Amino acid sequence: MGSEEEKKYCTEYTGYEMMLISASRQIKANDIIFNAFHWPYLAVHIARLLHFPNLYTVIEIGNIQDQLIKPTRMPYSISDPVIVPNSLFIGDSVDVLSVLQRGEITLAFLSTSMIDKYGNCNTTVIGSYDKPIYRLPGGGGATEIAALSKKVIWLLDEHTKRKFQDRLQYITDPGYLDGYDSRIKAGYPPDSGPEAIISPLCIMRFDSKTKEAYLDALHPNISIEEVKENTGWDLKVAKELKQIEPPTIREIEVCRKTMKDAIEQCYILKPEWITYLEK
Amino acid sequence: MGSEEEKKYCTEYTGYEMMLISASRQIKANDIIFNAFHWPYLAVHIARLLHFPNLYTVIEIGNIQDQLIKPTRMPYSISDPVIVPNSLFIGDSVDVLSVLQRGEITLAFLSTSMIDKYGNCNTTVIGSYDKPIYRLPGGGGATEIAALSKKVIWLLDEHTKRKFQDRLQYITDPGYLDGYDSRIKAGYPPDSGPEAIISPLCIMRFDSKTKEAYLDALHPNISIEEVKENTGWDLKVAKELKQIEPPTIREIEVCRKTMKDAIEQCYILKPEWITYLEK
Amino acid sequence: MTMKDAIRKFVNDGEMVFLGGFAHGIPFSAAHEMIRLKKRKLKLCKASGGILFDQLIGAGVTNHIITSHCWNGFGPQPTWNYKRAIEKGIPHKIIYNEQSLFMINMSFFAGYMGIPFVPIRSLVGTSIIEHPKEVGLKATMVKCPFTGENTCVVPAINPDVGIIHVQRADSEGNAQMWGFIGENKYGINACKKIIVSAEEIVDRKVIMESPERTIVNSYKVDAVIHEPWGGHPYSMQGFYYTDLKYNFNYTKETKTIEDWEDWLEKWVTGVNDRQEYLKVLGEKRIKKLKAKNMIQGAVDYGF
Amino acid sequence: MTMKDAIRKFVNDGEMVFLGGFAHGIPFSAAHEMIRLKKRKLKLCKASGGILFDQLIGAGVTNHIITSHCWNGFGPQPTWNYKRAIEKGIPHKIIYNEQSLFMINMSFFAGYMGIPFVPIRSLVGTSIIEHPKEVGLKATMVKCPFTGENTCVVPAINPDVGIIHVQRADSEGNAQMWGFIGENKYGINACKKIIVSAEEIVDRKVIMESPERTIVNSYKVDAVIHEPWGGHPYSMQGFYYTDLKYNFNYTKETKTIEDWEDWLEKWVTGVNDRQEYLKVLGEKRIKKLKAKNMIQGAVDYGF
Repeated sequence: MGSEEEKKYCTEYTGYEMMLISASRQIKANDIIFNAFHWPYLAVHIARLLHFPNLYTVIEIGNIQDQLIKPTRMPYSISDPVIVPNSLFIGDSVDVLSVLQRGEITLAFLSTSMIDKYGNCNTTVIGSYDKPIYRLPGGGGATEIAALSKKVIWLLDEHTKRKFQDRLQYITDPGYLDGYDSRIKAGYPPDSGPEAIISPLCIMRFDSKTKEAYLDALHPNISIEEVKENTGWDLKVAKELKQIEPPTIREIEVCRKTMKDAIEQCYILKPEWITYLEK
Repeated sequence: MGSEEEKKYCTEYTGYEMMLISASRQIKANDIIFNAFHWPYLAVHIARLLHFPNLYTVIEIGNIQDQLIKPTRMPYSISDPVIVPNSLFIGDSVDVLSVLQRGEITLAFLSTSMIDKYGNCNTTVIGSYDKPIYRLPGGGGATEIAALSKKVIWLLDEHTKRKFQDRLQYITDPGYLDGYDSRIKAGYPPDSGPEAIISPLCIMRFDSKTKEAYLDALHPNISIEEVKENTGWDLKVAKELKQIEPPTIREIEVCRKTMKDAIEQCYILKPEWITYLEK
Repeated sequence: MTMKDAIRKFVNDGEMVFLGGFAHGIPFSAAHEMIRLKKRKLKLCKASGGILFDQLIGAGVTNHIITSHCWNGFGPQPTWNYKRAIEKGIPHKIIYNEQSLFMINMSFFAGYMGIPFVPIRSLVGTSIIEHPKEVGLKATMVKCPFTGENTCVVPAINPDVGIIHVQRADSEGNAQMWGFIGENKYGINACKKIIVSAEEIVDRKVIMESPERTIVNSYKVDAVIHEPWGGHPYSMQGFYYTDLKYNFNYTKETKTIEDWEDWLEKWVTGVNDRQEYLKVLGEKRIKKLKAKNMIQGAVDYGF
Repeated sequence: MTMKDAIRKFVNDGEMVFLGGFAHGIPFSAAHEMIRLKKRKLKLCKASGGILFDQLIGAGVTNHIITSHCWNGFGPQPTWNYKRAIEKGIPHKIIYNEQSLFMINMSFFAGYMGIPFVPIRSLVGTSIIEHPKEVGLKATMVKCPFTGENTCVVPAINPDVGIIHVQRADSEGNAQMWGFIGENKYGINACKKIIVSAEEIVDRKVIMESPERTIVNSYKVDAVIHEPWGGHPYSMQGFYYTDLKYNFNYTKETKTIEDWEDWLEKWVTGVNDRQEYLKVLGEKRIKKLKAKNMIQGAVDYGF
């Protein structure tokens, strides 16, 4: 993002677009990424198109890949057969679990229905397990991705108290569990765990001691109050609160191209996320 | 072996040839055979040529096969690359272990340096492990094959007290361990274990209660005394001792062709085993 | 053998059934036959339940599912029969035995290996391990005898009967797949009875041309069925692409019970077999979904 | 990078070294370089030691071998350096840490999976489990938390460095094998440092034509070496057949210490690298061993 051209900022964009772009900026060239379905896939796709065409990614179905799909194309999901002849490795879920368990994933993106202040997530059930109010689809492989990746970044497309809860009744995906050293005591690698939560409003990170999520950086034109009001616990704020750079023209172009391609592949993006898509 | 032609017996043959032919006769059409290297391989090869061209065999390198190598050929070992394009399955040793552990092998042939009265074998060491008199090559996969096949038939090319011992100092491959129910108590499947020992002199089987090997059938022109004198324990004899049918002309033809092919593939067969090979 | 004969003969009410396929080679044809034959109280296991499980739940075939999620991956959108059954007991209550994706894969692996359990490094601290489950399907902790660390272990799963849909098999049942194998190799070999349906029945010579692609061998297989398009609406690498429209619309078309009943009549109970199903799908759609050739991956097996 | 550079840079005295290949794709070239570079006190692990280990023992490179057997499979015949070292301490005492074939495979598998141990159904009642061994390489018993049965478990092996010889790799280290894979995929991925030598260096496009054949990916690989005939005298499917005569004669040619020293001089210390080794082998023999073409196994990856 060095040139003048690229630095020209976009002024009209949605919080959802900002979330995806913010996520894509977290990636480093040498990351080995766990590439999960949906919003995570879009964020990684944007990073590939913008900066790192040769990013190494692993998906749960058993693929390892280090370049864009050719001809350039958005897979409809992590199981699109177009992925197979674009892979450096095809194995099975057990092979992929081995990559996770050996601690080789440096960064994973995941999305979820709800998260708590210690970065634990629930994609299983609202209400009791046996007599649920709402039954959610279930966690799939997110449990292991959350448990074993060195850094996990959670994407939540809606920043509300319903989504950001103090503590959860049911944990599908382990974060810092009860905070402090409870994750390490449970046996997870000391260098693993949630790294950030990115929403349309902000980026949260985790306190190095208590492991509680705090407000680390605000997306443009968002206030501390707005974030605090929509978060289900007494959110602490970083001493040196950062301001996120708005999307550049280039970033927004790539983001919207990605979203368009996603819609063509049956991704449902809410109307308020795609306000500017046809402009 | 129905026709008159085939029933014509051969009168001149070696004990080694009788051992291989006796072994080949133990196979049934529906057996799933574990096909180990060397003498076992030859016995199974003979059965394939004589009776069961479509016999199912598994080898430890990760092959499953149900027909003769084409063009007909004796592999130099279980790792001959000619095997690969003649296989119905190629995997790895872990895949093969799964076949064994699931209890799917109905019959395995193995050869060994020494055996005891409970069908335990030693291919590791003579003398103490740390200060050996002779160090043997080691067991390879025989440990698992002996542990997990439903029926195991041991081939010993030399019938002496040195080879047939009362009890062994070192057990590489588990038979009935200390006899009686000790194998089952150790956790092995009740329907698994040594079925027979075949030597140039005879076939031994195992007592259903004590699990001690007894003389079940004599090869032609062999006396009970000869077997007992060359066996390292007080060998019991079956109430109805069987006499093994001599090799038929057809059997001996196939056996000698197999031995010739083996020699060409670097198998060392002792001069006394191949006395009649050029006739 | 026809699919009807195979399901009738080898799938009994109350049995645990493995249905293979991870978004590729999913045995929809077999599942629809279970519905037509009114199979009941099947205990279903599969890494990712998806709309296959949703249909079997809606048709009343199962009362117990063992999987890591059940949704319509296109959208993504909810699957309504699944939600109706769990939230409201329609058509009846079902047990959802939640697994994580890799947990169920490792359980199949343990079943494949013939070992009673296998360690996994996840699950600790989650509600998945804490929630009461049927004995034999719940992870637990043991102490590693080598390192002393607390280690999570999952039990083996060995279903009564398994069904996979593959690209090709010979007439004896040696079955091959390529592309995404998912849990197929581990799951199917862990089963006591095995049904294989295939897009193509090939000569055994073809199997031996790339023996690494074999996932189950004939000596274990009870039934082989030639069933072209048996995996629609999901993909079959080298044969057809995913039917995006069909999958996407599924959630909309099954939202109410009435809609679901119409859907079921149209695609399942109103047809007799896969060939009639394909007539409903229509030639035009079939032609559109057909994969373009991309024949590659030969290597030198010379010696 | 040359083999000499790779062994010098990545193999340190005293480390645990995995050498891949099960009678096919055995890294003889790498082993000979270890001998020339006078590596010492290496702890070697490999499912089947064979004449490769015999040479490394005779040359004084190792003092500890972890394997399931060590012999000359042709004949079969004994391997004399192995016997001399264990029976007489020549050139020095070595520890032979005996494993069963499937036990060491499962230990590599556990290392591959990143789990501390894995159950195995054999070993109980044998002296292999009873004989004292280094902690971390000895099987032991645990109680299955699901079935209550006593279950044998083996520990993970994660060697410091691993070396495999494969048919092809791209320049970044994505390595592919076919035919007998042996323990290569599990063993090599369990290692901390990885050296790959290949018969051919190919474009990444070739790797992606059949991604199922990949056994290790470039992000884990430290060195890639183009080393034609690096697996002689064993086979490399699609490249060359086993050198039966060379293997068969090995036992005769290394029976006495003097004979062994001559053999070592002729084939290893008297040459500088694999190319010089091939000159000793001679063009005529090379021509004879070269595999005939048998290109097959393509399938349709279309979508």
